[in-house]
Amino acid sequence: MSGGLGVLLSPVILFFVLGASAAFARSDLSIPEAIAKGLSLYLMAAIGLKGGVQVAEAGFTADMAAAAAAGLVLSCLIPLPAYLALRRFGRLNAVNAAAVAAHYGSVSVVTFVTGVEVLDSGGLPPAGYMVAVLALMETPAIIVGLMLARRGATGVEAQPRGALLHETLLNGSVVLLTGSFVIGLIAGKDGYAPIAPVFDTAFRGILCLFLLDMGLVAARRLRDARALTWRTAILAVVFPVVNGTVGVLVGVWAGLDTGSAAALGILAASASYIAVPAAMRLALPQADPGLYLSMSLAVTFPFNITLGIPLYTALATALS
Amino acid sequence: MSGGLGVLLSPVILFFVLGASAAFARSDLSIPEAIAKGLSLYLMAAIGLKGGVQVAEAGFTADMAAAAAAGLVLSCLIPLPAYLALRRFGRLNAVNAAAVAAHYGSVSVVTFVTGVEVLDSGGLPPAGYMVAVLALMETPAIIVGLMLARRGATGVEAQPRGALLHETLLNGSVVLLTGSFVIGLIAGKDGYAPIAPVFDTAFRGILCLFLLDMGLVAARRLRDARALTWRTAILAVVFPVVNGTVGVLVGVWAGLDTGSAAALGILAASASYIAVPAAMRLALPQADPGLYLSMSLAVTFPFNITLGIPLYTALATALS
Amino acid sequence: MSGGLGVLLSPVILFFVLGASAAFARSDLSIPEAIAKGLSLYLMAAIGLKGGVQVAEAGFTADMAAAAAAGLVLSCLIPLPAYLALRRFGRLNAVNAAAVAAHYGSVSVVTFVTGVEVLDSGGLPPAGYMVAVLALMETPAIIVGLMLARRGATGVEAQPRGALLHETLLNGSVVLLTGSFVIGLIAGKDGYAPIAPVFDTAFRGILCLFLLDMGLVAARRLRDARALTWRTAILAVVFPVVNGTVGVLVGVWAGLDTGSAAALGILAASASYIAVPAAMRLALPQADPGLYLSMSLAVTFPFNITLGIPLYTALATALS
Amino acid sequence: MTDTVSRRKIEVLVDAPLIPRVTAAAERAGVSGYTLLPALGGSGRGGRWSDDQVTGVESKVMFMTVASAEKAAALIDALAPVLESHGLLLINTAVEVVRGGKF
Amino acid sequence: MTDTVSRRKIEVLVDAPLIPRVTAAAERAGVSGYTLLPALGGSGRGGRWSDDQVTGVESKVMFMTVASAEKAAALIDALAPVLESHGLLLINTAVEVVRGGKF
Amino acid sequence: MTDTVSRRKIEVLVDAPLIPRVTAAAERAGVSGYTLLPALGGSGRGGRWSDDQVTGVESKVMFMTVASAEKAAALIDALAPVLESHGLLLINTAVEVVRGGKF
Ligand SMILES: Nc1ncnc2c1ncn2[C@@H]1O[C@H](COP(=O)(O)O)[C@@H](O)[C@H]1O
Ligand SMILES: Nc1ncnc2c1ncn2[C@@H]1O[C@H](COP(=O)(O)O)[C@@H](O)[C@H]1O
Ligand SMILES: Nc1ncnc2c1ncn2[C@@H]1O[C@H](COP(=O)(O)O)[C@@H](O)[C@H]1O
Ligand code: NA
Ligand code: NA
Ligand code: NA
Repeated sequence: MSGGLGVLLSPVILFFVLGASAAFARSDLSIPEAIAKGLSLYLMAAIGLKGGVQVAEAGFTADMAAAAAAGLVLSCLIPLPAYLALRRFGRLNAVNAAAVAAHYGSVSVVTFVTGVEVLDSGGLPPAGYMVAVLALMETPAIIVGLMLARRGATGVEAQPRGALLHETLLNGSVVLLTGSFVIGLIAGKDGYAPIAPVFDTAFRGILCLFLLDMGLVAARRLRDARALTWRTAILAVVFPVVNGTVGVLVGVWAGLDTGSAAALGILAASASYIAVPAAMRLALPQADPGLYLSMSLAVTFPFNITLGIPLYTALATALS
Repeated sequence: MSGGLGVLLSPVILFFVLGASAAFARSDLSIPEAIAKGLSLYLMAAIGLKGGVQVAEAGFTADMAAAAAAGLVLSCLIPLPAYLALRRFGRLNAVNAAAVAAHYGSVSVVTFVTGVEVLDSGGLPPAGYMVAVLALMETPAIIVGLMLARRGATGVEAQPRGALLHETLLNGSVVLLTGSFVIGLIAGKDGYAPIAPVFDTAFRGILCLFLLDMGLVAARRLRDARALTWRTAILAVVFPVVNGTVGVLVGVWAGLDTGSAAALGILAASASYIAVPAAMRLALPQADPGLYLSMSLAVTFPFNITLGIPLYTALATALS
Repeated sequence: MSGGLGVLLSPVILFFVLGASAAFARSDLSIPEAIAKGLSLYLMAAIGLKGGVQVAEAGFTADMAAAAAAGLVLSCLIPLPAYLALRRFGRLNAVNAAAVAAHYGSVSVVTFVTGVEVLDSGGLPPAGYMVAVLALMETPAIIVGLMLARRGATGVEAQPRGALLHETLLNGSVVLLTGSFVIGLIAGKDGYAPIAPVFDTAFRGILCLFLLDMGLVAARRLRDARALTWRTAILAVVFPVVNGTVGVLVGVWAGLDTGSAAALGILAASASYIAVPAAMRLALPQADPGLYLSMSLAVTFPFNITLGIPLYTALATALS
Repeated sequence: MTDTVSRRKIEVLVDAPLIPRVTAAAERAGVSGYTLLPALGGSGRGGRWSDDQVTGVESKVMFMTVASAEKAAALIDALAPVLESHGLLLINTAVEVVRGGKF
Repeated sequence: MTDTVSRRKIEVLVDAPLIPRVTAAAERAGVSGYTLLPALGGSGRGGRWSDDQVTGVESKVMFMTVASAEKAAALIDALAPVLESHGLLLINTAVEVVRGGKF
Repeated sequence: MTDTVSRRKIEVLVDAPLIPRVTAAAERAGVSGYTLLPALGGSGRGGRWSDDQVTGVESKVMFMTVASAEKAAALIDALAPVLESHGLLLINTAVEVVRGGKF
């Protein structure tokens, strides 16, 4: 049960399924928002620290630069074909298509964290620097998305660029991830040891509780998703499969180890639901939040957590 | 100090006493509601998982069916004599008597959790399936209570039955308990190991913090309890003693081991303050929440935590 | 890297720096208030328990009485020269000077907790009874401060004394600290063992998360501090240095071990931002909260966390 | 000057378990826009309460909607049974709203 | 049509440590029904604040009560000293309330 | 009797990411006193939402300020673009405030 679909029976995933089932059955189970936010901050700090400590151990390598470059390129380029597919097949207007495309170029921290858990327990731990790649991939897609919107639609106001860039780069999740990564780098294995019980030993258990909440959130959104058509729902499954495959291929081609290539696939496949929606609400108010949150959170996220991660992992294993 | 009243000096109980003392002294100590809710969700997930893993180890047994049947019968029957006592001795009207009776037929998760802690540390761990019995006992008393209200009082509206049944059976605490139990069952000992640091090792410490809050809540309620007469206060002590004794007797008679019989006594003695109050507020708005919460939360709960649990444990030990 | 400024590179301090940097860069990183409050309650319970268990092991000693007396005297006397300095050099009116002086006579729990961490990891653990000294030092300065205000200013109303004394002595943090200390004393090492994973093993990791929040809070306050002049800013650095030095000297003179003398210095140097501001807001509404919070929280607290603690530790080591 | 129109603001302090019933009644009365605001505690003839997420039963939430006078009257009528049975507080205020994209 | 009566809604933004004093003053003025609503932050002559549960001192809460004009006037008079000393914001609005079981 | 003056209460339900822009607009319009109140959820033409701190994007906050009629009008004008682009709800109510130290 160590690999493949056996993963679906690990408590981490089962708690996600429990949350989703409770929401579909219209149970009043709910996790206070402050707790959910607290758990998500914990996960970011923990994954950042872990990555930093690992890089402190392994040192800077050529792999790292390759992975960073690959991540940046993927984040910038994925929105382009996504935009076209959303306009043609998805029948969205230019603003909505651009906003959704930005989400798919960016990444989801929780999908990554869950993927790392699965890879770790399958004996394929990705390299620590993948956390830095994650942080690098969060924001470029936003800028690409806004450029697409301005091209495709008239009447998209010239936003105060500086303000938006500031808000995006200093988004809380980016800062916490990067900051914790640097702290891990400075502290190293010895400095990390006394705080490891909280950030390492407790990690999986806390991930269970957080995914319980994410299951509730994703399923409630799917239930109330008026904005979702069958066309956009299909794209919300096709995008992760295609982007995940491309991500794995690029990773293998760039010479990453199996776990890191799988992690790059997971990053490429994942869609943001923290940094990008906030930026879009500010910069593209004409875009429909119901649409982009439904696609990324209610369809793509559950798909990746349950089927996507094993898929990209299997692909990476087969190719390397 | 492992058994009997020595239990009263364990940190778990002392934190409860600290909370209650702070509230009586009118200290402004308080735990944010979101944290208290988070802790209670944690306890339910932890106790559910633990029970599920234990059943996965031990397999399904005849004991289990006996315990389930005993629990169901107790939950359905306890409200009947309670109702009569509340009307005659307690001098309550039919609606209030029915609402209170439902609380005593149902169960308190925190009382159970504390009882399991005490039994575990006294070397009498109850069987894992008692968690399933707990979940089974939460709701039947609600239906019995509503039937009593409709019999005894005119003008109790025919509620939308389906809606209420749905709300009751899919109450968040029932869903989380049952769901975690099933996850524990699926994951088994091996799947549980990586999340055990959070759900097992940390359990007692977190229970301390939660009981600190419960002490504050119970004592504040007792302080402000206008609705409590000396008659209802006496019943709030007599009910747990009688129901707890009956529960232990039924458990021993049904052939359960000592720990499980004590746990059945604890369940029978405990009064709900989560699932039942919410259902009563909806279905019997004429009933006074001040009354039923004061009895169950401000009198019966502290009695069980401090004196009741050692009492039922001693009884079960003596009888088996 | 075990002593001196190496401490500045431990994750605990680095998380504080991360929080402060994020706030200065105007990132939207923020920790929900309920979580921050929950973490602070946890830290108080943990430090109280730890102190109580240590005293239960070591027994009551003459040292303990000496430390308690020293702490009380410091808390009562520190406000007097502080008041004069604030009036003359700081150019504050009598009410503001008295309010600020009270803060410096009282203590900061988080500064103490961080100091204990640093001392522990430097091999100089302070005695368990220092937690009791901390609790003793929280409130006397408030009364001294109010007396100063009444002397120096006309029109300061005679407050309902009893009410204020009650609110101060039963301040949540005082109650929780003292209560947990007593629980630790009763439970002893054996009773503590089962809850140690939460209150001991997890302590440092959780302190990291809390200091992340404190960094955000302190830096935001510094950023928005209109009330701070360069004169008061200078005093907010001079006070901890002077009071900390006096505290260490008194501790060494009273015969405390190195760690405890350093801890007394840390207590003397620290300024309250929980018990005292609340009391001042009630009893001295004419005083400016922007002023006293800026001094204690935005200047003195970061100074102590980063430079002060190593300084007082070095001084105590040199003198004993 | 930005254009404003007269409306009624209806506020109802609702027990948390009752919220689905109140929003359903609002939707039946044709009121599809509303906002829920949290409450911390209070006091009334039934004694004191404070927000309590563990038992959940004593939490209350402020249901707020801005509607035309007719819709507001329809809403009040639709809510009458639950106002009566649970003794809820309903506040009705004359307000003006700006015709953004909203009304 | 459901019956409504005219009342005053009084809202006071109160520093958290002062709440017991405000509710006590309300009770002295004969106002026994009130609701407390949370606030997140704000800005005034004293600078910015935001809800802060750790130090607790800067949190503020909205005290709200609906009362007859006379009781409202009595409440405002009873609150006058603390309004003055702490410079609290008090808002007084004309509202209508539905005669549920409540008034 | 305590002295009161007439003012306007302006309430705007603002998407959380937009708050800095709204407070900046208020300050430009000369409104330096305001309070932010939390909201839990709601429903409108854009569907349902509920407070969600993880993604953060759907949270909304009630911006509230009490100001003179002229300042209120200036504020509404200053907010017009963002009211328009984001379709925000703005409520304008006639209130009285007590002249504590405040106005
Ligand atoms: N006059 C009032 N003004 C504001 N809130 C009130 C008033 N009366 C009752 N409430 C609120 O409604 C709740 C229930 O009221 P009651 O049914 O009288 O206990 C109280 O706990 C208060 O929160
Ligand atoms: N005009 C106003 N409108 C709304 N809230 C205000 C106003 N003035 C002050 N406040 C609130 O009252 C608090 C204290 O005001 P001040 O005493 O002026 O600092 C502010 O931080 C705001 O939250
Ligand atoms: N008539 C209304 N009364 C109260 N709140 C409203 C109303 N209309 C909209 N809202 C609030 O404004 C939010 C956005 O509205 P909308 O842009 O129509 O989706 C809704 O989710 C509600 O929280
Ligand atoms: Na992606
Ligand atoms: Na029972
Ligand atoms: Na001090």
